[in-house]
Amino acid sequence: MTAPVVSVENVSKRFGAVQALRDVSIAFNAGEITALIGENGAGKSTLMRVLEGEHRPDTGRVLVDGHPVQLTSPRAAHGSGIRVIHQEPEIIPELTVAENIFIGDIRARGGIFLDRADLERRSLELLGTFGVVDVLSPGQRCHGLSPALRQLIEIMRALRPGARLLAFDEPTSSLTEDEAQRLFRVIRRLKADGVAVIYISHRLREIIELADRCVVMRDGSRVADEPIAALDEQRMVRLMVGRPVSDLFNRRERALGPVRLALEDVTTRRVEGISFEVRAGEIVGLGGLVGAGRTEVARAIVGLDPLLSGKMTVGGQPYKPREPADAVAAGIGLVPEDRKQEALLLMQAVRDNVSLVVPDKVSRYGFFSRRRERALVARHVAELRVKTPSIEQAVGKLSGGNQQKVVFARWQARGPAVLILDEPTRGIDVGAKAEIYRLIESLADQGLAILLISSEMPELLGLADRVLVMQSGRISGELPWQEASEEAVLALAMRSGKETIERKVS
Amino acid sequence: MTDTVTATRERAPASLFGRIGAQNISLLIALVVLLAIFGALRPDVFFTPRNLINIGLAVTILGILAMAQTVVIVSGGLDISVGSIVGLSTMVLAVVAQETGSIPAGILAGLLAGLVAGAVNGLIIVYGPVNAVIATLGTMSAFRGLAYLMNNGNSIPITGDSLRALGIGTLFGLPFAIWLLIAAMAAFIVFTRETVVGRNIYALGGNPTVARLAGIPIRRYQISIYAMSGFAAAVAGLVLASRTMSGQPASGSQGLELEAITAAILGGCALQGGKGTIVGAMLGVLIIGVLNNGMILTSVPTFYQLLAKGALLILAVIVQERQRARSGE
Amino acid sequence: MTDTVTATRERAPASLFGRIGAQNISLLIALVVLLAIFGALRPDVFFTPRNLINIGLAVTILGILAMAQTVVIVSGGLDISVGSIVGLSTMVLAVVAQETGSIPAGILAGLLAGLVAGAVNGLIIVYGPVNAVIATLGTMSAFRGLAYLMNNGNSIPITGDSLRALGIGTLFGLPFAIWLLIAAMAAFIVFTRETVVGRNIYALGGNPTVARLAGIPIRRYQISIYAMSGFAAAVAGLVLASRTMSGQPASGSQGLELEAITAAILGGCALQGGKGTIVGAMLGVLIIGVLNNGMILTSVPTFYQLLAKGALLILAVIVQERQRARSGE
Amino acid sequence: HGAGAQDKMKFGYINKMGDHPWFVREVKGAKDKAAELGVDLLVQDVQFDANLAVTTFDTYVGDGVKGIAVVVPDRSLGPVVADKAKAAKIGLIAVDDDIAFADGTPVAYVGMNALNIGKQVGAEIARIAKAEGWDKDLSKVRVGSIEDQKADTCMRRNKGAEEALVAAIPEIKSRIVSIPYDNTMVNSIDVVSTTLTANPDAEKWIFYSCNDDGVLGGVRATENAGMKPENVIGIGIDGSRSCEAFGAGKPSGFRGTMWLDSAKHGAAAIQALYDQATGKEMQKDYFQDATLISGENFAKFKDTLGCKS
Ligand SMILES: Nc1ncnc2c1ncn2[C@@H]1O[C@H](COP(=O)(O)OP(=O)(O)OP(=O)(O)O)[C@@H](O)[C@H]1O
Ligand SMILES: Nc1ncnc2c1ncn2[C@@H]1O[C@H](COP(=O)(O)OP(=O)(O)OP(=O)(O)O)[C@@H](O)[C@H]1O
Ligand SMILES: [Mg+2]
Ligand SMILES: [Mg+2]
Repeated sequence: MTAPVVSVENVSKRFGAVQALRDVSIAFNAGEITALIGENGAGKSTLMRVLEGEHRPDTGRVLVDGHPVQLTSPRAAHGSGIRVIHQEPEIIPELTVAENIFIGDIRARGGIFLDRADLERRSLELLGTFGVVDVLSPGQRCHGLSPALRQLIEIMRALRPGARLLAFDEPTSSLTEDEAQRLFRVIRRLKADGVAVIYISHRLREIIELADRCVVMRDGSRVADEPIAALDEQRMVRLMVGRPVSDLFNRRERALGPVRLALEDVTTRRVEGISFEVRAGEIVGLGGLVGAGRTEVARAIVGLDPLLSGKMTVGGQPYKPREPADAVAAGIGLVPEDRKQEALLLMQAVRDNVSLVVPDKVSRYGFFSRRRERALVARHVAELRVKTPSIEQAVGKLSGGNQQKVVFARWQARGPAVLILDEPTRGIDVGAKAEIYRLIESLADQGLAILLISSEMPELLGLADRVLVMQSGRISGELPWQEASEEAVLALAMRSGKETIERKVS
Repeated sequence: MTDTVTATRERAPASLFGRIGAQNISLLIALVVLLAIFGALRPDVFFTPRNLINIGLAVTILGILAMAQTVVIVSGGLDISVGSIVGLSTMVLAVVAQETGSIPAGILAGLLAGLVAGAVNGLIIVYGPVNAVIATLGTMSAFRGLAYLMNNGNSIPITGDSLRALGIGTLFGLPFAIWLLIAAMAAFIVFTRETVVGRNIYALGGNPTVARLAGIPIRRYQISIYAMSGFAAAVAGLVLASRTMSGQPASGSQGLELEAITAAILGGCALQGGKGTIVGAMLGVLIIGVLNNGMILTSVPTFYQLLAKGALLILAVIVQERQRARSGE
Repeated sequence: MTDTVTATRERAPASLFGRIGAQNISLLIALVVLLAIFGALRPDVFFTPRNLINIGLAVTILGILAMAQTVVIVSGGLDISVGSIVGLSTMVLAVVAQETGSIPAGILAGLLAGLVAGAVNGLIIVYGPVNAVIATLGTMSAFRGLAYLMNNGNSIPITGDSLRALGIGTLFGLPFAIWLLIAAMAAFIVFTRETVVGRNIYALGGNPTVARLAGIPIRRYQISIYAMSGFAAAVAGLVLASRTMSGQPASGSQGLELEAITAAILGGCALQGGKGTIVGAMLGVLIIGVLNNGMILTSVPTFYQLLAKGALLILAVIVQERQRARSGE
Repeated sequence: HGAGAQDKMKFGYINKMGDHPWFVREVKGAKDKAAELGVDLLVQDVQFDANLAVTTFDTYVGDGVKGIAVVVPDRSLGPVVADKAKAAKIGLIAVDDDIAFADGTPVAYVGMNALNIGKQVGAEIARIAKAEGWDKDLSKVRVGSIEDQKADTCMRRNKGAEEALVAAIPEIKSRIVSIPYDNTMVNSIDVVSTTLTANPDAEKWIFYSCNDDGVLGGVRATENAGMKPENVIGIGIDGSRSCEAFGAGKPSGFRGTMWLDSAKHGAAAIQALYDQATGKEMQKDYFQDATLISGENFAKFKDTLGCKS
């Protein structure tokens, strides 16, 4: 048997108090899709960064074709044919889609001038593969693209000829089912071409569908490495979490209270004629395809986008937010979809991030009480089992899932009357997901009105008391939970096919 | 197997080192080195109380401006108009004192003028909306024009013993101006570290979107921050007027903005916002002050002073950067 | 009123409007308004070819610096030392021309001096590593000190007909300096829009992480960008020397850095990096140039000039911002 | 400027530092004279910017002026503007700073001789020092030469002061300390304060500088340090701070200033240009005298100087 394309041997990596990787050995073979799973903070992304030359392992080594290599920089890793698609997609706002995809590999005429024709041709090819030619054009600037499109660009950026190991770090966390399927086709083709693929995801169904082999990590160690045939979802979860996980959803009847949030014929630049109510104790789901305008509804509610017409009430009172500050004051909380850009101060401590919306609870006459602040933050951090060495850790250094928990901790500390959750479990592991679902349910039980925006069908169907489906900036239908099924939601979401990518412009 | 560490234990009593911060430690080192050099070159005078007081007096104006600038920079902005506001406020002080014959009335008017000028900056930046650099570059020019217009480009002498007393009076052996600086420093430190508003300013600079979504009224914050900066400039103007006994439309204020920004950045501010401390800025100010003083004492000619200043500025930052890299911050 | 526009159609063939950009359109409007005002106030002279040439000559130096500054800002940096480099390079030119008796040798030496000074900036920034603002603030001071030292603070007159010819000669009715500006503009536009390196600079400033991961040699880029900026400053210095027939250690170059940065920002550069265009910067330069020229012609008193400049700068940005908001960018 | 402006004779006035009181007054003198003669006057402040000076010159020539008065920001600009004026066949007069054509012939000049005015300062200081008996024991005396080393004119003034002072009291040469400052009063206070500390043995101080700002700043520093006025002798140049210095009517170390009425410079320059344009030959120079203003005679000049209160 030939040597694996890339393998790691006894790799360990420590960050301060955190042992992110301990003695990990894995081999990645040509033409094989190796899934990598594990709880948030298990060390998956860290391992990828070691492979990409971003981090140097404290001990252990990386081998390419059986020979030890020194991966000192991303360039060196690219030279060895290793490419990583990052968990948090990055784009260059002022450059075009084509330039963003091929940055670092833009061909030049005469060694100097960029060859726009070649760039356009190559990018159209890729855009076609992903079926997004009608959403993204090669010459379009990337400024203001949604997370999903950014992620697609990040993926396309890595798909260059010559790659021998391609690692996908949660590539589908903000993609729809449809886009994910297209990605899988690409991955299978890569596999057929003999590329070694690493696939990291918290969606276990995808893994069973796609992978040949599954490596499970826990607390920085490799705890299992088995062919996929030997595993089922339940066993995977057990291996990851190290304890049985309760059922993801407990459907039960809730007593609904008075209407907490009502929208009447709300129209903004991007959505039109939106009307619905959310009652105390109710979870209303908002489904639809990427770009349907769900996030825009949330933006209107918190006062980010001005209303062109229509009105809103909160707790029965007329509500006209000019600023998100008004929303917070009225008791509305938002967990935004893009936690890196919109939710977290990455450079600052967990403590600062949690206490941001509760100044009144941690201060007296405008002066902080550090003691009270620490106690409050520590309580919520512990309750949500945020994995962090201390509450003074910079949030940017936490794993993605734990970052999201910090955002939840923030709003839990505040205790709003209405909570809007935009893709609340993006990039969150099963164990934590179950915890967050419990949390959402218990918040609803305590009488919060919850608006849940989600592209994860099971989550939408499992949690929501009723599901509103959006399409092209309008609500195209409503389904009580008893009638909501994937097919029913999709039927409403895609009623007129391609129109979903068209914008209503007033 | 350490993982979910309980948050409180780890960090409880912030050590002295932790409090000061690695960055400030290296500034402190740079300062000590400078002190040692000049102390060795002029052992007879450098460490005399009188010379130390000279240093203190020389940095009062810059110190006040640098601290205010730090807050502005932390919030993600920049205020280039402070030097002009200093000049404008001294002119308002002089004119009002002259017209009313009352120094306190003049002082009040001068401070008010600074506050209003700062608020104008804030309003332009928020409601223009105009990039802070451009807005304050514009008002730098406009405020200077106004200051000149008040007396046709001439300075205005101020007679009044109360102002003079402010300029040369002492308390427990220290001049009033130095007390003012100390008081301002204490206020700024408490403000940035211990108050909700101060903390929110770090959030605002760190990521305005996040701050806004967390319910911080960022417009009101921005306007207030620039108003504060204008007010601080007027306080600096008061010190200037009491030292020169005149309203100075430009003298003493040109170039001050750049020095204040330099001190703030030297002290660890990042121009992107969200980062910087008052203590750091004051260390930056002191380094600049000691350097200036030492070079006068050792009679370094102007041109070498320029060379030395440039080199030292860069060196200080390199030391700082190395220190930070070592401490793994 | 609501029509459905598909995403692709909206953008596909870059229309003229799209090419120029909403931001530049509004700068153009501001420029036209200024031209109309001054044209109406001085109908006798304002639009004479001679006056237009004067405007062109007046903005040559600023224009060259603003374009180089745009590239630096796009890359995520800032170069505050350009004014000093202009002065330094004119002094080197003068000294070498004097010593060797050869103007070409002086010019070569001056250009080389600029290149080296810029590279020094780049090396300090990259290998310090020092924040670009501090580094160039430091070298601003140091280079100025050097320039003064070359002749004890005095300027050096240059005699030499070839330099004089450069300063006052014309080609097809336009002075050489204006041709130089046009050539520089063409080069910079092609560089930023059509070359791989130029696009990579946008990547570098727009998202350094991506740039690094994409294998762009960031350090080499940064050093080259600052060297380019120093070289551009030396070219500006050559224009200055040919116009004043002297090496000027400071006069004519002090404050240039701020004006260049102002023009770049007015033209749409964001200080965070990754954003800005050459055409925008040149429009900014022209606005400043027309404003200055018009105020000289209408003999606006100094103090009102300051007021007007400040107000206009702010107004121009407000118009621009409104335009951009309307175009929904 | 109406449409009728075209037929009126027009002159240009370029000065290097329009926001300084000196030049404000100089420009006022020029404007008043222009109004009196019924000619138009364009004025531009170039803020020490050599490039802007050349630009403004070109603009004025383009505008059709008959003559230009110029205070050059830098004297090496002289040949450039002089030859431009010659080429355009318009009148040119240098104000305050003298300049020459490329071939070395001087341009007509209004102003004072920097070295001479410095000498007047030095002589006046020597007179006071001798009258008060300072020259008997120089061991406690120090002379502060407050200088802007970047400014050529400033250095020449200080040189003149030093020459005259040393000529009168030769032994004083060893007592001179050079104190660099940045041409502002506040900076002068700071640098002189430090210099006082650096020379703890000195009990009496003499100051001269480029202008009133430097000297008054130095005197303020001595006051702040608690020195008595009788132990300080400062003589300024230009008189721009006389209102501040003498307005209070109290004894001060600022003993006097060599006042030059810059309004006269401005007026003389315009008159010369007008004469030439109307066919009279220009003189080589129009020297203006300095007047010593001191506490005694201040009242006489108060109104001319435009002192408030
Ligand atoms: N640069 C860093 N500095 C300090 N700690 C770090 C750093 N990068 C990662 N960590 C820590 O290392 C651990 C592993 O993080 P990693 O990002 O590899 O997790 P992950 O398995 O990818 O989790 P997720 O599924 O949430 O993305 C976490 O506890 C994280 O906080
Ligand atoms: N500021 C903007 N400028 C241009 N296009 C925008 C802007 N904001 C959003 N879009 C477009 O709108 C679409 C995203 O809309 P929105 O985020 O409301 O969708 P969604 O239904 O919330 O989808 P998701 O599943 O991503 O949350 C994207 O296709 C994006 O290109
Ligand atoms: Mg991860
Ligand atoms: Mg969305």
